Formats: sequence, C-alpha cells, structure tokens
Amino acid sequence: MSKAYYQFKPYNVGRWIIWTLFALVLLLAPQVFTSNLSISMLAQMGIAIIACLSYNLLLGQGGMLSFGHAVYSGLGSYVAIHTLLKVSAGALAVPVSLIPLIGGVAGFFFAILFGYVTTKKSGTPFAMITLGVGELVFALSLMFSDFFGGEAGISANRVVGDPVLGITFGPAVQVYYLIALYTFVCVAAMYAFTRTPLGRILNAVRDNPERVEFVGYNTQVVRYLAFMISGFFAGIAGGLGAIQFEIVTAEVVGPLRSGAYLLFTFLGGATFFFGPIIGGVLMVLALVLLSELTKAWLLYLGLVFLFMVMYAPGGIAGLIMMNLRVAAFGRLRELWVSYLALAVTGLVALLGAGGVIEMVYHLQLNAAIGPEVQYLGATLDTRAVESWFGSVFVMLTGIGLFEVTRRRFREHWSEIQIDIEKEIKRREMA
Amino acid sequence: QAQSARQAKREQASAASNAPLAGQTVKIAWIDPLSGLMAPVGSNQVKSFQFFAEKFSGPNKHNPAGVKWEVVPFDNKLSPAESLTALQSAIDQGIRYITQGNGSSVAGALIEAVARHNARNPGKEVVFLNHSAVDPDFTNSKCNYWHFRFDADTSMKMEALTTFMKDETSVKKVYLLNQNYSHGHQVAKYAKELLASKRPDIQVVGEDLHPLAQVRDFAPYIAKIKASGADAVITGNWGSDLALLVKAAVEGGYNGKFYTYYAGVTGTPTALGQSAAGKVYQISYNHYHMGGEYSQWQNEFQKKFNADFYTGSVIHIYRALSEAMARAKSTDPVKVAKELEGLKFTSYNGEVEMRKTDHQLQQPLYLSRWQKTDNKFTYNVENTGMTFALVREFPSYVSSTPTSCAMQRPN
Amino acid sequence: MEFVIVSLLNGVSYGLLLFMLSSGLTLIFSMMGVLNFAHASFYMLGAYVAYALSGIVGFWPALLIAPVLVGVAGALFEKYSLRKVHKFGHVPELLITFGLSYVVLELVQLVWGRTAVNFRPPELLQGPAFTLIHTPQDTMAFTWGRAAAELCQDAVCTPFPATRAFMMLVAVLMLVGLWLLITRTRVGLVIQAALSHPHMVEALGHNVPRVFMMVFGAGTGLAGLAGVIGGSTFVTEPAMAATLGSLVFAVVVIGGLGSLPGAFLASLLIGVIQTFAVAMDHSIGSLLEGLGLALSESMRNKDFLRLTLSQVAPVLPYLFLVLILIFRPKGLLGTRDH
Amino acid sequence: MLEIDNLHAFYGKSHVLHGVHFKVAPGEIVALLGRNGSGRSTTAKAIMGLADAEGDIRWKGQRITGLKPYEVAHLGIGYVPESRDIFPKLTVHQNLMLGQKRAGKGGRWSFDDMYAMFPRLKERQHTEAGVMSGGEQQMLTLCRTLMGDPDLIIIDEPTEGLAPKIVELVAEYLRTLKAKGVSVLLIEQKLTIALQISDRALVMGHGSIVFDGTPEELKANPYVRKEWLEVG
Amino acid sequence: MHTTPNPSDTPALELRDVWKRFGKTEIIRGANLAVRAGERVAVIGPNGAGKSTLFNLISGRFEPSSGEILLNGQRIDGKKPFQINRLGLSRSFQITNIFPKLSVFENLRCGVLWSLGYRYTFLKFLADLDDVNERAEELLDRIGLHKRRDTLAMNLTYAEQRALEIGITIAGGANVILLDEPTAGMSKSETKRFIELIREVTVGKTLLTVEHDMGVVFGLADRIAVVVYGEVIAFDTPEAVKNNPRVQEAYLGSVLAEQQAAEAAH
Ligand SMILES: Nc1ncnc2c1ncn2[C@@H]1O[C@H](COP(=O)(O)OP(=O)(O)OP(=O)(O)O)[C@@H](O)[C@H]1O
Ligand SMILES: Nc1ncnc2c1ncn2[C@@H]1O[C@H](COP(=O)(O)OP(=O)(O)OP(=O)(O)O)[C@@H](O)[C@H]1O
Ligand SMILES: CC(C)C[C@H](N)C(=O)O
Ligand SMILES: [Mg+2]
Ligand SMILES: [Mg+2]
Repeated sequence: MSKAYYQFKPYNVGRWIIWTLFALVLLLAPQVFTSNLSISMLAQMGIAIIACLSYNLLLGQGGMLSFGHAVYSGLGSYVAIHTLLKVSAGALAVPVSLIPLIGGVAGFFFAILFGYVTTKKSGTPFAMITLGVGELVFALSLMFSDFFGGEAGISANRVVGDPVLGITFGPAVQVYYLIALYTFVCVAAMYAFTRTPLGRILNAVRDNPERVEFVGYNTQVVRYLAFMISGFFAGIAGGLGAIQFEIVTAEVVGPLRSGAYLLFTFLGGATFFFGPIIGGVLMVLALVLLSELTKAWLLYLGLVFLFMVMYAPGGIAGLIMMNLRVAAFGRLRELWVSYLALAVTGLVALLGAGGVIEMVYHLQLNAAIGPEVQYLGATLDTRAVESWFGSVFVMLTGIGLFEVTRRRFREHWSEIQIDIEKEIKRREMA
Repeated sequence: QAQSARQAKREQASAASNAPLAGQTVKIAWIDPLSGLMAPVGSNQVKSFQFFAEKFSGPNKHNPAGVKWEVVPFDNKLSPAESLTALQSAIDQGIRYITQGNGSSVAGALIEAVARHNARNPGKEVVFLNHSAVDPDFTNSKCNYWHFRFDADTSMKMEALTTFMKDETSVKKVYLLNQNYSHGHQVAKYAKELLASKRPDIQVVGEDLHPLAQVRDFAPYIAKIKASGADAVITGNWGSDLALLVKAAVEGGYNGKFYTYYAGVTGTPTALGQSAAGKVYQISYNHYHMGGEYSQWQNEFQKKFNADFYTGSVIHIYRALSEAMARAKSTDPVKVAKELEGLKFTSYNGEVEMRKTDHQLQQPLYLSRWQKTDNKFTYNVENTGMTFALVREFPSYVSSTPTSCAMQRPN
Repeated sequence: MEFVIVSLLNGVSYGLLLFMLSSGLTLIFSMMGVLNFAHASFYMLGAYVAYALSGIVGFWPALLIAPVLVGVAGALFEKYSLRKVHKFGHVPELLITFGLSYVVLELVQLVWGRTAVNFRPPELLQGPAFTLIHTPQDTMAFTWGRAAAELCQDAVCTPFPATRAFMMLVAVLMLVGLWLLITRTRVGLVIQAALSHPHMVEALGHNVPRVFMMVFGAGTGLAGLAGVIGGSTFVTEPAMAATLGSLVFAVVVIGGLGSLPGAFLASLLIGVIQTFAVAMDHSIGSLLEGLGLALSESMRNKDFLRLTLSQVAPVLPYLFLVLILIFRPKGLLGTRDH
Repeated sequence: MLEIDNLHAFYGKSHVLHGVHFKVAPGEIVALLGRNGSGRSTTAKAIMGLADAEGDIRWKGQRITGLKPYEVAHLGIGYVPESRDIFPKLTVHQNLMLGQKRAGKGGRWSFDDMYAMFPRLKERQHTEAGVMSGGEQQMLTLCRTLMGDPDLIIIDEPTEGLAPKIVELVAEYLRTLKAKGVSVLLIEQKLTIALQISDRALVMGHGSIVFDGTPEELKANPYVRKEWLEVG
Repeated sequence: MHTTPNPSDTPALELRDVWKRFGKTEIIRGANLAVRAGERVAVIGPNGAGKSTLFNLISGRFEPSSGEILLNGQRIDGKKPFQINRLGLSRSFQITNIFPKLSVFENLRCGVLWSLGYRYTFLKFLADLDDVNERAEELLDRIGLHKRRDTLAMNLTYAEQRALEIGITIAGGANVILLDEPTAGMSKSETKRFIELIREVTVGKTLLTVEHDMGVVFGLADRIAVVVYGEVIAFDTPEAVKNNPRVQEAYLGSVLAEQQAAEAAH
C-alpha cells in the first residue's frame, strides 16, 4: 500500500508558519502594547485562551455542554494560591514558575472526582449535572471560608523565593512571559491532543456515542478521560490566574465565570480548534475593555451574542473559515467591495445606535451630572432634540443602507457558494 | 440672599488667596460596582462623588488646597479580580488616588494590591481612600499604611448600638440574623461580645447566617425568630436581604425591633415602606437631618438626581485630602499620606480625626429610626413619606474602639 | 405547633411560586425541547410590566394584561429569533436564550432603573388572609383576616399573609388549566411530534411554526403571571431573575425534565424542605457530638463541622439536583432518560 | 389533477432537479422510477414544499409552488416520506391521530379501516412508535397519511424493508386507494410491483424525466430499462 | 481482532433459549440458534418478528431477559456492546449509524483503532500510526469510497452511507459479523455490487444478515434462519427453507417472492 495517507506533508510548512507566527505574536505583543493595563490584559488573554480551549475539549470536541467549567479552573486557582502561600511561609519549596502546574494537577484531581459523576451521563443530563455541581461548589465556597477565604478570597504575594536569572515575577512583564510560555505549550498540547486516537474517538463520541460502543470503546471512559484532560488544562489556566492576580476569590468558581467560558468559546467558534483562541481574546476585551468604555457593555454583549448565534452559529472562526473557502476558490476578491460597503453601512448604523444607547443610559444613570455625553469624541446633548434626531437618523440610514447592501451581498454570496459547490462536484467527478 | 452670596464670594476669594495648589487637577479613581447586585448603591455613590467633586473644586472653604477634583469611575462588577484590573488601568492613566467601599472583599484585595504596587514601584505610589468598607481587620490585623478608612467600622457601630441597647430595658432576647460572609460574621461576633459585656442579662436566643443575596423568601426565618421569642433582631444585612427580611416580618406579624447597619442604602427604604414604621433602626456616622450645609447639599442632591445622598464619607474624603494636600503643599501621594495620618479636620459632624495608629477615622455616630416624616424630621426618604429620625448621638469617644494595628511605615 | 403549621404553609406557598415558574419552563421544554435560560427574565419582565401597568389601570387589570404582554413578547422573540436558530440544534437555542437574559436585564434596568421598584399588592391582598391564635390556655384558634388587637395582647397571633394565599390559589388554578390544555387538546401531540420530525408534521397539515410560537408565548406568559405575583409578594428588582433562574432549573430537573406533575412535586418538596431546613440548627459537628464524640476546640471551629443545616438550606436544591441526576436521571416523575 | 412543469429544485446550493414535467390524472396510479439519486424523492419534496423549488406546480388548477407544507397538505396532497419519520415518542394511535388534519373529523378512512388493513398495528396500538420494527413503522406511516384524507398520495418507497408477503398487501391496498378515487404517485425501486399496479410509469434520470408511458411501453423499451433503470 | 475462525466444533455464535420481554410483551420467545464458524446465515422473517431485536441482544444493545448467548463458546449475554465487540463481534445497523461530522477516512479509522490496540491512547499521533492508516486506506478501497475519502460522512449519498456503515462494521476485523438489512434502499445494480462486496469482505468470517430481498438471501446465504414471532422456526439450507410450508405461509407469500427471486437470479 502506498503511503498516500501522508496528506499532511504539503500542509506541514503552513503549519510551521502558523505556529511560528503564534509564538511571535506572543513574544512581541508586550513590545507593542506597553502600558500596565495592556500587559495585564495580554496576560489575561493568555489565561482565557487556555481556559476556553480546555472548555472546548468538552464542548467542541466532545459534545459535552458544561455549565460548570469554572469549577476546575477555579479550584486550580485556589490550590495554586494556597501553594504560593505555603511557599512564602517557607513550608514548601516550589518555584513560582511551576505553580500553575500544581493548579493543573488540582484541576485534574477535581475533574477525576466530579467527572466520575458527571461523565456518566451525556447530553442534557450532563449539562444539568454540571450546572448543579457548579452552583454547589460556588455556594459551598462561600461557606467554607477556611479554604476559600470567604468573599474576600485568598491573596498572596507572587514575589517569593530567590530570583532565578533575575526573574522575580514582580514586574507584570515577567509574569506575562510566564503566561505566554504556558499558553504556547498548552495550545500546542491541546492541538496535539486532537490528533491522537483518544482525541479522534472523542469526536466520534460527540457525533454518535452509540456507534462508538460498537467499535470497541466505552464512551463513558472516553468522556471521563477527556474531562480529566480538560480539567488539567483548566487548572493550569486557574493557576496562572492566581499568579497574575495574586488573589483568588469565590467568583472564579462561580456560574458567571462558567457562563463566560461557554459564551466566548461559542462566540469564537466551537467547531474549529482555533475558535476558542479568538473567544479567549474577545472575553478579555469584552469584560475588561468594553466595560470601561461604556456603561451599556452588558447590553452590547447580549445583543452581539444574540446576533452571532442567529447569523453566525459557527462563531467568528466559522466566518473566517467560510471566507477562507471562498478565497481558496479565488472568489474572495470580488466580495471585497461588498465587504467594504457592509462595513461602512454597518458602522454607520452602529454609530447611530450607539449614540442612542449611550444617551439613554446617560439619562438613566447620570442625567444629573449634566446633559452631555461624551461619545467617540463628540459631545451629545441629551436635552437637545438634534442629538436624538441626529442619532436616530444616522442609525436608521445606516440600517437601511446596510439592509440593502446585505441583500445584495447575500445574493452574491450564495451565487459564489453555488459555483463552489459545482466546482467541487466537478473536481470529484474528475 | 444677596448678602449670603456676597459672603460666600468673599470666603471664596480669601480661600483662593491662600490655596497653594489652585489650578492643579487631582484625579480620583472610583472603583466600585456599576453592574450587578450592588449597582444601585454604586451608582448612587458615584453620583455623590461627582456631585461633590463639582461642588468642592477650586479654592473654597472645603478645599483649602484649591485643587480641581475629577472622579474617574471604573466598574469593578463587585469582583476583586476585576478591581485589580481597574486599579492597573487607573495607575496607567496616572491616577494616584483611588477610592472604593462597596464590599470589604474588594477593599481587602485593593489594600493588598496597592501595598504590593507601592512596594514594587517606588515613585508611583497610590493611596487608597476607603469610603464604606467596614471590616475591622483593615484597621487592625491587616492595617496598612496606604489605606485610610472614612466610614466607621463594624466594631465601632456595634459599640454605639450596644451602648444604646444598654438603656433599652424592654429588650430581653435578641436574635442575630446575618449574611454568611465576613461582614455578617463580624456583626454577629461583635454583637455577642459587646452585649455580653454591656447587657449580660440579654439572651441571644438564636443566631443564623444565610447566603448572600440568595434568599427570596424570609418567611421561614421570621417563623423561626418568632418561635425563639426574640424581641429584637440585630442584622448587618443590606440590599434586598434586608428589605425582604423586614417585609416578611411585617407580614408574618413579628413585632420586634430591627437594629441594622444599612437600612438607608438605596432601595431599602422603598421596600421597607410604611408598615415597618418604628421597627427599624440604623446606626451610622451620619443621618438625614444633620442640618446646615449638609442638609442643603442633601436637598440639592435630591433635586438633581432624584436620589438620596447618604454616603457622607465622600465629604470627609474631599475635605481630608484637600487639607492634607494644603499642608503638604503637594499632591504627591507619599507626602499627602504622611499628612493624612493623624489629621484632624472639621467636617459636617464636627471635629473628626484620622487616627494615626490605624488610619481609622474617629467620628461621632448616630442612631436613627424609620418613621413617618413630621415637623421635626422632614427629609422625605426615597419619596416614601417616611424618614429616619435621630434617636441618639454618640460622640467619638463612645464609639471609638481600640486597635491592634502595628503600622509598618515606609522610611 | 403554629410554627409547624406556618412553616408548612410558608413552604407550600413558596413551592407553589416555584411551580408557577417551572410550569412554563416545563411546558416549553416538554413541547419544544428548548431549555429557556431566559425564563426567569420573563418572570422579571412580568413583574415590571405589571408594576408599570398597575400605576395606570390598577393591580387587577394589570394581573391579566401583563402576562399577556409578556407572552406576546415571548412569542415575538420566538418568531424573530429563536426560530432562526432552531435548525442549528439545541446548543444554539439555549445560548440565544442565554443572550436574551442579558438583554432583558439591561432593558429592564434602562426603563425602570437599577433599584427595586415599589410594587405593592392591592389593598385587598395587604394584611393577613387568616390568623392563627395560640391562646394563653394553650389552645389554638383561627380567624379569617386580622385577629382583633386585644385578642393578640396576651395570645400569640400568627397571621398568614393574603398575598401568599393568593399565590397558592393562582398556582393551583394554573396547574389545573395546564393539565387540561395538555391532556385535552391535540396541541400537545403536535408539538411533541414536531420535536422529532417537524417537516413531517407540517406535511401532515399542521402549522408547526405557529404552534411553536404559541407554546413559547404561553410558557413565557405563565412566567409573566408568576412575575406579577412573585414581584408584588416579594420584591421587584433587577436581581430577581438571576436569583430564581438557576433555582427553577434545579426544580425542573429534579421533577423530571418535561414532566408537569414532576415539576409540581419537586416545587412543593423544595419549598417545604427549604423552609424546614431553615429551622434546623444541626451541624455535622453537633451531630458527631450527639453521637458521643468529643471534638477538640480547633475541630469545632472547622467550618466544615460548624456549618448548620439552616445555613445550607438555600443550596439544598442543587444538592438534590446532583443526587437525583446520579441516582435517578429521569428525575422524580420524569418519563424519559433524555 | 397535478401538473408539473419545468420544475427545478435545490438543496441549499446544489441544483438537483432540472426542469421536471409530468401530470397525474384523478384516480391514476403513476409510478416514478429511476436509479438512486436520480431525484425522485426530491420531486416529492418539492411538491410538498419541503425543498426549495422553482417552476410550476399546479394542483387542481391552482399554483402551489412555494406554499408551506401544511398549506399543500390542506389542499389534499398526502405524503409518505422514504425516511418514514414516525413520531417515536407517541403511541401508534397518537401517530395516526396526528394524521388527521382536524381532531375527530372523519374522512374516507377511520382508525378501524387502518387497523383492519394492518392488524399488526392494532396489536401495537398503545406502544411507542419508536420501538416498533422497521416494517411496522412503514405501515404506520402509510396509514398516518391516509388519515388525512388526501386526494393524491405521494408514496416514497413504501415497500422498503417489508416482508414479501406484506409487500403484496401494500400493492393491493394501493389498488384499493385507487378504487376509492385517490390518485397515487408511487416512487418505487421494485420494478415488479410498480409495473404491476401502475397505470403509467415515469422514469427519471439526472433530475429530469426521461421516459413517460404505460408499463407495457416501458417493458418494451430495453434502452430505457438498461440505461436508466439498470435492469436487463 | 485477528482471530482465525474457530477450528473446533464450538459454534461461532450460539443462542440458548433466549427470551426478551419489553414490559409484558414477549418479543423473543425462546430463540435457539447455533451458527458454525465461517458460515453465512441469512435471518428472515415477517416485519416485527424480532430479527433486529435478536441482533440487538447478541450485540449487547439489549440484555436478554433470560437465556444464554455464546460467542466462540464464551458467554456474552449481559456484557456491554464494547466488551462484546472486543471479543470479536461487530454489527451494522438497519438505520444508518455513522459519525456524520467526521470524514469518511476518519470514520473508518475510528473503526480500526481499538482492534489494533491503540485504545485510549493520547500520547501518539494518529498520523504516525502506519498500521491504522494503511488499514483504513485499504478499507476505503474495498468499499469503493476512495474518491470520497475526505468528504464528511453526512454529505454522502444514502448508498455511500450504507457502504460506509459496512466499512465501519468490518473495520475492526471482527470474525463474527451481523448486518441488519445492509441493502435496504438500494437499487438493483447497487444491491448486486454490494452483495459482492459483502461476500468479499466476509471471506473466512461468520456472517449473519437480516434481509427481506429474497434475491439477496438466496444468493448469499449458506443457511437461512427463519424468525417468526420471536422464535426460530426453521434453520436450514435455502432450498429446504423455500419449500418449507410454514415459512411460505408466515413470510414469503406466494408468487411475488418467486418472481423477485427469479429476477435476482438474472
Ligand atoms: N438534503 C440534501 N442535501 C444535499 N443534497 C441532497 C440532499 N438530499 C438529496 N440530495 C442529493 O440530491 C440528489 C437526488 O436525491 P433524491 O433523494 O431525490 O434521489 P432519489 O431518486 O430519491 O434516490 P434514492 O433512491 O436514494 O431515494 C442526490 O444526488 C442526492 O445526493
Ligand atoms: N424497546 C422496545 N420496547 C417495546 N417493544 C419493542 C422494543 N424494541 C422492539 N420492540 C418490538 O419488538 C418487535 C420486533 O422488533 P424488531 O425490530 O426486532 O423486528 P424485525 O424483525 O427487525 O422487523 P423488520 O423486518 O420490520 O425490521 C416489534 O414489534 C417492536 O415493536
Ligand atoms: C455598602 C455596604 C452595603 C457593604 C458593606 N460595607 C460591606 O463591607 O460589605
Ligand atoms: Mg429517494
Ligand atoms: Mg429490523
């Protein structure tokens, strides 16, 4: 038999390029974004990427919808911070750089513990049982304050032990590079996992658990193993979080955090490996940056989410892949103008809508501070009819034009898709 | 009218003449919740800060330094971790003063974070002005040089409350119902300690902790309290946990009194309504009929925002900060912090002192009672037709509690 | 004695409120297979809308109109949003309701502010429905409405609020109504069939999208009704959705996803158990000591041993949830193993 | 009664039918034959409004292209899909009930008629349909559609998975349908039966009709049989 | 697993008085059957007789209410499907049961993995498992889906999916294979090709297949088992079965089956 199945060979170059690029991005990011806040955000992104990817081992790879993933990252954080405390008390001698691994082991351990129960089921019962475990752990975390430190949490100082090569982990940048290193390794490891027998069988379990039983695999074991591995990586993310923030509070095991993993993994795109990476980045941008930019961030987040689920259920990764497909057939260029038009009209609509929303929020929250709202450098006056009229006008015009371009775009798009289908058929025939 | 206006102008002019820092802007980062459970309180407080920033900016008698105040709000979503990110962001923007108060959990995290930051970044120090977080640990076991508290801590309030109860002979049995987190634990702890020493005859007939903001139905708790025969309840509850508790008591025919910390916080008065009249007491460092300028501001605030001003520590903070800056002739946090220590200044509740040993403001406390407005107590709280009427005032020395703080000062 | 009676009544009435919420959720799930994460948001919406309406038309008309409006809102959401993702499967359906809960929360806060609003029950429902009187002679008596003040001077009076009595009444009516709807009409069949093969049902001549829309509207309308009652009995505030949301999920799963009688049983059980658990001051530590084990002082201070049943009462539903899914995944009265 | 002209159909982006046209007269059994994947099922779906269709579909003179499936059904066209699509969680009886367009409204057929036709269904009346055997499900689907009292019934591969004996039964019942005035569009794989009972045969290839004639003509046309039906 | 057919006289598969009840209804009522190693057996019977149920019992999808099932002399009743599969029995489904979102190649690879001993490993890359990949490629050729190698299984045509279904079933190299109506829904020519395929891939293996197409049955089977009302009423050579009056009455009916059989013989 010829080795025709080495289909990857030509792609391998591409893969090298991608991984190198990824490493470069991780390496250079803090040179580009240098403020404390952006370095802190970059670090948080690294953590979120690991967490979302570990979550996607369950959701995207294994078809397990978990509502309690924060339990594993969170408990990883707690164990890590307790370790850090022990280290600073001199009771343990672990270098700080290895503490995230201890978090990983903790996540792994709790995944073994809880996963034994949860992975017995799949589908909706799995989802519900993880919800229950999540709520329970969260509630208990506020009750057992010895370990969880109550709502004040546990804090520690990451600058302990002797510096190695002058690295104390005091400065944020040093911590960032630690996190970046972990991110790179974890992403690579999780990617590698998807190419192993267990990874593939996990996909099979997602697609059709029944049939898997008839090719010799115990689906429960497959889910359980995947759950543990996912717990391990979640724990690493948690451990890194402990070092980054030097404080761990109950919210890290809470349902909101679990919900955020789910939301952003989905937004990034659960069907593709790299989707959650986008999701993790978005998560930090939305939770940290957006909430600082506008008081209406939750509304924006909710709306974006609604529309994404409705119009792009494959997440951002799905959108990207769709366009790559079009590009692969050499048809992307002709969409260029449409995209530009969509972007412009969309922005106009958003601009108007944003103005309206900001003014409404202003009226509700800070009317008394003064009628003016700062909006993208312009000043809107909530008392002036012109502001309202203007914003609404801009919004409506934007929406109208957007709709027109969208329709044209859609036609064009489906035309291209039809052509591509035909082309594929033709190639198959050949 | 005209006269007083002229007088104000004159005062301003004289203030300006010896305002050493006039023209400088001091930014204060406000890191508190604007979304989530505590958002109502947070939005009220950010308004308070902005209101007085506007009022006190520039040289005037409340601003001897003559600086211009600017408040930069950060929504921390009541989360310690988010607060640290906000702190980072504030520091990046060059802000050197931060204020926070909602949630001792966040305060604890901020205290440590500020301490770490200051240690790691000499020359970029940050001062933390705590306006409402009342965990006594912050000025005892966990006291820190960069932290200054302008509220009165749990132990001080309980000191005053039990002093009042000493004379309330009708109270024989009390019940302690609190939220299951550090604030609730501490209220229960100090209540037991101080009652035992001041009114040993009072029996604590029951003690309960319930999860924070989880309980919708307090009827079972009321049934339990009734069954215990308690004639008063001491509770540190706030928000809906307090409102629902009192509501359930009214409906369940419980006639005992409620000694509370936070009955006046946004939303709760509305929920208390008229049926709770005479049953609910609040211990605080201010009340709704302080008189003088304070009452004017309160009314002005009411008119402007259709909300009640209750976070009086905001005024303390601007006052103290300006005073210290004037003395330091600088807005450098290191110098200002030094001046803040032990600073004595006059505020709306008389002469107060930022105690040097632990950075806890020493100030009078007031006990007030929920009742219908009348000729004497006119302030209409949350447009309910009800108000908190002053029952008793406790001078600073009464409510003062000792500290175990061993302050580490930077050299 | 009156403690037990009142606790029982408290438990049952609270349980019935839970049922009002879980019934709509169950209806939607059993018929459409959608776990509506925004269900509690519709509950909140019901309370707020009724609050706004009661200022204009009074409480009683609002009690009728608000649920209808909420139901219409739900139906519109189904039509313009949920329906679009139906073809993508259950996870996106769930997620879109998840997203909706954020949007509803923000909108409610935009319109009505972030603090509790003063939504009070009408005159008729203020005050007690009846009063239990424990006389000094240690006998029990009972009067409708409020007991005379002089009577309560030396006797112990325990009033039972009219709002709660009303809540019980409405919940029972709702149960009966739903029961009739599901068992006596073909709508239920159509929808269950459409769960597996929607196109086939259509090809048999049934207008499936409209039925789905109506079911979703009905379910959210029920949540709205619960909101009117829950909001006026407890508080109407933005946090009201979040606190009840996951609890209701627990109830529905414990009862057996999709089973109406199960939801009813689970609601009552949880209501009553929670209520009585509050009264229990037993902890593991005290239990051990009761068994004759001497605990050292440091042991006694371990929070694990100190935790009392009354403290964990509010999280008991989640404990049940986990236990039931392990030992009886169908739920109490569920018929299918999902 | 049913007239189809220049019908094109699509699955998403792929174009499956290319200008199909044929007619079905009242009381006629028309067999639609063809290889796998030639587009027969798609034709049925297009008529029912279950696939994107362009072109002209007329039913009793009225244009029904683009109508919703339930509207088509209400006009009197019944459809038995090849995938059976029984409702697994409902009982056999409930499945039949859903076949009725309005509760309790009697048409040509009653429950008893159905049970008489396939006694096996009566035995399993109260069983969940999902656990029934493949063949039983096939019977159920047929009956369910009949309960809707259609004037034309489109049956996609009704004999698949049925025991030979039952296949004969089905064939017989299709004739009964015809006797009751119902037209049948029969999509079949088994030539033997199809040619036995139908009045006319259509053969489909690559998304269009390549033969239209009587069974006799088809039997006499080896080219079509070989090229489009792969039988000698 | 690669076990050679059992040389001794132990039947490859044996059912001893197997019963299955669902609630009160008895679906399988004392079925007895002994299939020799290397034999091809067709299972026929009226709709609802319990053929698929029998397969479900053998393959561990259901547990028998009573009775014994033996695979190469070893009790397998009560075992889980995956355990039975590991003992060398594999089955296909009447209703296509594949991994829709994996490519054809991956589908086959999943079928191969366990039997080559890779189990739950996550320390090796799939791409490096030469034996697995070779085997999967070979299967791909055998079931004629080479051109569709990287197509997602859900995008295959019905017939292709059926072929894949068989491919997954034989991938693990089991020596006892159960096929439930493998040719259902296929056209004549496809059916013919398919029978060839089945014949080819099951050389030296024990095969049980459910079929309604008499052409297939008579063309493929060494022996035919007739199941009626949950009992095996006959188990004999095709000729004998065809002429068995009970079988004719219960199942075959009259002329039509004859015709079909004749048609298939072309
Ligand atoms: N849902 C679908 N999406 C995309 N293509 C489809 C879909 N269903 C069918 N097709 C394609 O459309 C063509 C016609 O299919 P159709 O089912 O109408 O054929 P048929 O003649 O009924 O064949 P069969 O004997 O397999 O039932 C085939 O090439 C098939 O692959
Ligand atoms: N889980 C179950 N519960 C109740 N009855 C069942 C269950 N599974 C199968 N049955 C019944 O058992 C009988 C036999 O079904 P089975 O699928 O084995 O038939 P079969 O011989 O394969 O028929 P066909 O040739 O039509 O596929 C049917 O009447 C079916 O309804
Ligand atoms: C503002 C208050 C309601 C919060 C309280 N001060 C605390 O420490 O948690
Ligand atoms: Mg077909
Ligand atoms: Mg079968």
